[in-house]
Amino acid sequence: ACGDSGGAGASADGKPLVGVDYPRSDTDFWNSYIKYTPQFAGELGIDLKTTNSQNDVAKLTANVQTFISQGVKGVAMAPQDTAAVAPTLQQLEAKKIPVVTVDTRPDTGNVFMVVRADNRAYGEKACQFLGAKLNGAGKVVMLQGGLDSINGRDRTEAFNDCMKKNYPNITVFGEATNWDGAVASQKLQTRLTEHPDIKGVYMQSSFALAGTKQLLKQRGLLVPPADPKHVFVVSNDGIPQELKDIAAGEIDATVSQPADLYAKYALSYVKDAIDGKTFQPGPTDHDSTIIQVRPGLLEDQLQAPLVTADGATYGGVPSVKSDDKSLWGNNLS
Amino acid sequence: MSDTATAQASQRDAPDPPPRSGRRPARIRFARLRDLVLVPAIVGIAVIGQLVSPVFLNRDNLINILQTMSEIALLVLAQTLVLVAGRMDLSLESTFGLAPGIAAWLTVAAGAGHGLGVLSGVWSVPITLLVGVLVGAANAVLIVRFGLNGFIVTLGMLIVLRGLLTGISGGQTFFGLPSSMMYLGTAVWLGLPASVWLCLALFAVGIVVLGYTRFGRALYAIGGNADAARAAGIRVERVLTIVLIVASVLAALGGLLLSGRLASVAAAQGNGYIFTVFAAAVIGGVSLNGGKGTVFGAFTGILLLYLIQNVLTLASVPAQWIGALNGAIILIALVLSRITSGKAQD
Amino acid sequence: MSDTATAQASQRDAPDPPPRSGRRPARIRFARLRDLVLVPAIVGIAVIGQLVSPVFLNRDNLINILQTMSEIALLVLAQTLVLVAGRMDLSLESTFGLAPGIAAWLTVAAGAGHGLGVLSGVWSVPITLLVGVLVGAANAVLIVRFGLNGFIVTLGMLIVLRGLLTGISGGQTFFGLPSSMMYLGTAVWLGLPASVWLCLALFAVGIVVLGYTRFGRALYAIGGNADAARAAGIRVERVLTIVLIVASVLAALGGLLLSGRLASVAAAQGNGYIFTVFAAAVIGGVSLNGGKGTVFGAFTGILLLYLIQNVLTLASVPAQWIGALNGAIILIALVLSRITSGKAQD
Amino acid sequence: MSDNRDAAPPVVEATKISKRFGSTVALRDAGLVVRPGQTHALVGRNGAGKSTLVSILTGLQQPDAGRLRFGGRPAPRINDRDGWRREVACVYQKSTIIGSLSVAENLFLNRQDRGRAGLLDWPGVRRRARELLATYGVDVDVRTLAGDLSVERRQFVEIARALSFGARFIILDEPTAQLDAAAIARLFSKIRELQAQRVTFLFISHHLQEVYDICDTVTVFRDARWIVTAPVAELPRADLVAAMTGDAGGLTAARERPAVDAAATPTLQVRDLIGDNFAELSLDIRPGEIVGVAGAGGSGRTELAETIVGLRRPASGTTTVGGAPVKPGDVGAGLAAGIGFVPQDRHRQGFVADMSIADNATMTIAGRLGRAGLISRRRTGAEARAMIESLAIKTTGPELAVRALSGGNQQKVVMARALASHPRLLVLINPTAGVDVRSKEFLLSKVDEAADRGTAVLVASDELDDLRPCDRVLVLFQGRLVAELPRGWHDHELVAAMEGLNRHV
Ligand SMILES: Nc1ncnc2c1ncn2[C@@H]1O[C@H](COP(=O)(O)OP(=O)(O)OP(=O)(O)O)[C@@H](O)[C@H]1O
Ligand SMILES: Nc1ncnc2c1ncn2[C@@H]1O[C@H](COP(=O)(O)OP(=O)(O)OP(=O)(O)O)[C@@H](O)[C@H]1O
Ligand SMILES: O[C@@H]1[C@@H](O)[C@H](O)OC[C@H]1O
Ligand SMILES: [Mg+2]
Ligand SMILES: [Mg+2]
Repeated sequence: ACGDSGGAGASADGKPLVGVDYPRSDTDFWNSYIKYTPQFAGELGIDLKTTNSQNDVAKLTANVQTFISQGVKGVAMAPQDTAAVAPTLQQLEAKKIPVVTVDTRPDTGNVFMVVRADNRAYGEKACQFLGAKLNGAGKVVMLQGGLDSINGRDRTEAFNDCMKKNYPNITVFGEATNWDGAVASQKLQTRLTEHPDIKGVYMQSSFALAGTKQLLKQRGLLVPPADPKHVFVVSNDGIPQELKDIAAGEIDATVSQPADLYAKYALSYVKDAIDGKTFQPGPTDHDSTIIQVRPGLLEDQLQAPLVTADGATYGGVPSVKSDDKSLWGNNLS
Repeated sequence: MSDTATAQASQRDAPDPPPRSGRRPARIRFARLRDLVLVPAIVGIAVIGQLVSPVFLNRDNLINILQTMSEIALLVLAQTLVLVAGRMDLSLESTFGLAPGIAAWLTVAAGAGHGLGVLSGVWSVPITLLVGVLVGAANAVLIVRFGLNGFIVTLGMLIVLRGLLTGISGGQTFFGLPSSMMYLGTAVWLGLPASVWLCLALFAVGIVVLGYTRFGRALYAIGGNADAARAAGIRVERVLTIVLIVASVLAALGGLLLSGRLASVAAAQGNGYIFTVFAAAVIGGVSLNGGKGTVFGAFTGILLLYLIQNVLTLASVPAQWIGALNGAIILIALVLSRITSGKAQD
Repeated sequence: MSDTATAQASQRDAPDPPPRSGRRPARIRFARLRDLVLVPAIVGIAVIGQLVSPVFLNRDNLINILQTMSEIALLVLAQTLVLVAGRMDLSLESTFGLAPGIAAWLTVAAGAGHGLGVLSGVWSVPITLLVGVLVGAANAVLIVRFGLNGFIVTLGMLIVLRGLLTGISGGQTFFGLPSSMMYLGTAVWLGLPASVWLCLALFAVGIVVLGYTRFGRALYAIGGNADAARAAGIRVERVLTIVLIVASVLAALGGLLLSGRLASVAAAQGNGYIFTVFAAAVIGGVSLNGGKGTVFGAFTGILLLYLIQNVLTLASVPAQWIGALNGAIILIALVLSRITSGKAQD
Repeated sequence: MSDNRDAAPPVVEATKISKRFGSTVALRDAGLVVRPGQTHALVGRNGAGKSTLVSILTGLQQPDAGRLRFGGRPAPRINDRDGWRREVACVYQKSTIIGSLSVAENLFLNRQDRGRAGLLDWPGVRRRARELLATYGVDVDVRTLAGDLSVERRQFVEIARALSFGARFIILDEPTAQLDAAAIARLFSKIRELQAQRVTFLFISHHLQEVYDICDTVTVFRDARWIVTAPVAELPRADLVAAMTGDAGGLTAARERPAVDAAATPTLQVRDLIGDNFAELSLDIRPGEIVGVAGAGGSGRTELAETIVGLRRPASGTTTVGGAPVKPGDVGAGLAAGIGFVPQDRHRQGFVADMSIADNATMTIAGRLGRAGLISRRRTGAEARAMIESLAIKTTGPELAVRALSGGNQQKVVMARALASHPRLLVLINPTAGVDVRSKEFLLSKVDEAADRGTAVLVASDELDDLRPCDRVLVLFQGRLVAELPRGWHDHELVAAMEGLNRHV
């Protein structure tokens, strides 16, 4: 595609060429996203170039350069560092290549659309669920993500704020885990030793799932909810294993972060942008709302439902049952 | 890496105390004076820990510390063997993930756990160890046979193996491991986690092997001066091959323990561990130049690091300052223990 | 780490070609034959790259590669100097983040960019470099003065500095940097990014200093045998102090370039880079034992790594398999280039 | 003349110098006065503290106590390396050659020529290096890595460098230990040249003959103390040895050796061996026989010995020990076949410096120190103590690292390692390099004892003292056997044969 004008970016069959950068490939959540992307590209009639920035914004920048060299017509990315992408976004803007960011919203700079769910809402939902289950009193551990992740910070802040406001009698131990399951398990173990009466765990990511369960099991705390020794566990992401565990009564809830919809709408917005469509704030045709977060920046906030075993409402937060067919975790091939 | 510049002559270990007269019965000394350098630092941290939280010296908390460090401690043990022999093996951290990863991939049922499920669960432990053997053998062929640089080979291997695990798992975590894979990581023997027993036992074996066997002496000799070792009839190539394989198997075993404890194999299992592993070994007195250091010293190294972690967690230090504090404490502990032991280091 | 076991005697560099007769004016050779070991591998990758995608040899793509590697290349240069002198500096990667981080913290307005905003933006570049000097000096005091082990000191320093950056930033990214901080990372001179010019120029200086000055040769002497260097009248302590400071300043400068290019300083800036840095240097022929290797070789090392990355990106390799492929290519490239160069390594 | 001399301040005056290493006292109130123009010998047994004094005289180490003056002025500050270099140049006992740098660079390290813009002028450096080496008749390409040089050549590079500073005071710590006769002759003629220019020397050697050859004054150290300083003419050899050893008994005369049983099956049979630097050699050594292999540097004697023990692989030919062929190029196999050996370069192949005396000395017999691969500390210690005793190794105990021993004592450890396995065949390359007179005698008597027990011995050396006890000496010249001298040869006969003159065979 070097040096040629016009024809670049659209293959012979007229399909637009779109670059998708994956933020990382070593986690369950993002791998589901990686699996969905080519599938929806096929459905939408898009030719894909994909790269992997391995959680490094410098790599992301390099990858975008490569996309530009390859003549893509649009880019979808999930910058985990929302400040440092600014120059990259400027460069793409200068080249008139529309960008959709997934999962995160850039701190500055314009993109065509942000496709994400409200991460503050994740924290809040988890808080409400635990608050209700513990009847507003007790000790909980929050296994945070990485300090350097905007999503992690949003979840942490919202959870803390909500607890302070609604459940002041619940003590929260926040532990930074750097999105690492082994670290999470180690910290939880220390806290459980220190405070054997811990009654709730909020994991900001499914990384910590297996380790947490195993720890509870070892201490004889992995018992049905009816048992007074039960520790309430809320996870995050909605991978299949979490849904299974909820059904089995081993954990209590999760927030289903829509990996499928992230992939689907990221690509469809890129396509819309290439086709010259525009969007306004307001409800969408897929059960979500586009909001204007700042002038020139629209964000389609997809539904990220709380998932529980019974589908009841907790502290005003509605939930869906873990076997609900609408959950992406139940539809993975 | 040689830090030999400063006053070579003054850097030597002080000679051991003159032999005591009279006969003593043969017995195994688990630590010699120069291995105890970190003990003051460890005691210091323990005191601070107890001040910070009365939980610290609880039996349960101490067991926790031992348990959480047991898996990585096996990596430290493995690296210590390799370092003493004058090499280094970076790929240990990826073997730590890949070995149980492959076992899970082959034995976990297709579908939910996204394994292949082609083998019965009873194979999982042998497979894990076998992967260890194979990785070690591959390293040995490249390094010992072809004479390639060990750092580069194992670095390349590290990337390849880590990549392989991501590849076969599709980046996802293997859940639903067969029970035989979980056993060692979860069982409790006589009130102590099996992994703690195993770890302590393997360290004890390591102390005996390095200190009291021909094989161990050969490692020191090779690491100290490979030519001299060869001239003394030590089969340098064979010993190196064995040590590389043993190290990989230890790494695989460590990975197995962690997988059992976490009841899963994450695609990132072990990522970044090698750093801590080197830190523990070197802090514990093992030389990167080969030929020096002991298994006991390495153990105090990893213990110190995990004690600091534990105290910081108990102290509820604000998350953003944990890193800086951790580093500062390590640095201070080292400076102090080296200064009190009164010698420069190499 | 010594990989000396295999056939010491055969490991020497091949002697230079016989002297040509006649007098020549003093001139600078940028590369000698033994520095060119990686060239076949680089050419091979380039050919594959061009086959994979016609974009590869595009001027733009090549500039991209150079630009993306320019910042880390400065770390490689820094580490090469330190390694040649027989030490290692792990803390470079954290200086790479902390130096611009502190500059941003002090100069970026409070509020939006969550800095303190206590100093005017014009101070940002001097502060960045000053932090480099201070970190280097701190390392030097601990290593050269107190005779502490360099690996341990710089490892501790790495953790402390990384932690400090997380501490002052609360884990968040500083943005809205003063324009003077952005200049070098964004300016374009004569059609090439300033950072590329800077990087190439500094490597050229490195080649001249290491090959053609007494200071440079003193580094080799110290790395080769510090006692002998001292006996030859080299002020070992002073040279080491200087090289540690220079390395830290280069790291700070590299960090400044990256911050400029990304218009921000992430709390994790530089994390994990040290691995790639060592890989590049060692692949490029710099010995971890000190005293061997050249700046040009180190440059080919980092270039090779970034070319491979670029080709893999262009090839749209499935995300899960990039890691494995990357490692495999590195391993093969090394094995081939070492086999064709016909010598075992150390 | 001598009054005149005494009037000028001494080149160096060391007074009441003390130095300890841990529990070892290396120097105790020792003194040394070297006057201008002297060639001053410093002698003493291994571990007497000579090299320690050298490192203090050259500013590499600071004494714990004592005073040091150069030409009447106080010594330079310890960090003032240039100051020290103005006072004194030195060839240290331990090589200060940097193996990873070229010969040229080693010669001019830190004083390379600078050309335009202050950058180094490599062609200039190389030219000067070639010129310098040419004056010593050392024929090497100055761009080879110094690490690739043979031991002798490395030593010459070291010497050439020290002498090239133009210093007025030069210390040579055992410069001849690794040199062959021809090289020593070249070195001495160079020294005489400089003596004529009134350059002052401090010369350390265990070859006492050399002291008489080129020195005018001698100082003896014993057990870390100064014993005596006298003109060499006033201290005949027996008195010198007595001063060194502290006992009156002179050197014992060579012992009569029992006749070798000519009918016995040879322990070592070498047939048509072709290897590095030597061609088609055959030789037999019978049990109890001591055979010398002599030859100048480059004659192939070292290579032959190294090939027999398995350090080198021969191109063709066979070696059998005790009737069984030995796998070529495999030291382990050689050891298993009953070969014990002392390698040429003790630092490189002789010992692991950071390991203890006990571990080093028992390295070849680890299998005997316990069952099932285990090693009994107690037995190791006992074995080592026995060796320390029988070889009179000067140490605080078996646990001391070999690095902390003096050079001669290190050599004894290497010998101990060779003898430990009670070998059938003992191959010794320069076995007494750097060993003091009394210890030399002693080590050779240990070899004799081994031979008496039926061990076949091959001594590859150019040191006449090593060869004297041999039953016969084979002389190699340019890789070929040119002479075989039975016991009782005269020095000049052997020297002539080694130089390739009057061929005997
Ligand atoms: N750039 C350099 N870096 C390091 N060492 C150098 C350099 N240039 C010269 N040398 C030193 O000089 C030796 C030989 O150098 P080189 O191969 O450049 O010789 P040349 O230029 O071919 O020879 P001549 O000057 O005799 O024609 C090397 O072994 C090295 O010690
Ligand atoms: N760095 C050191 N650490 C400990 N002991 C040492 C050290 N250097 C020397 N010694 C000890 O000091 C004493 C004097 O050693 P020195 O090397 O000066 O002897 P020397 O007279 O040169 O002997 P040789 O003739 O064998 O070279 C010896 O007992 C030696 O073991
Ligand atoms: O949900 C998390 C996602 O938002 C983060 O970016 O990466 C880790 C995931 O578990
Ligand atoms: Mg000496
Ligand atoms: Mg000596």
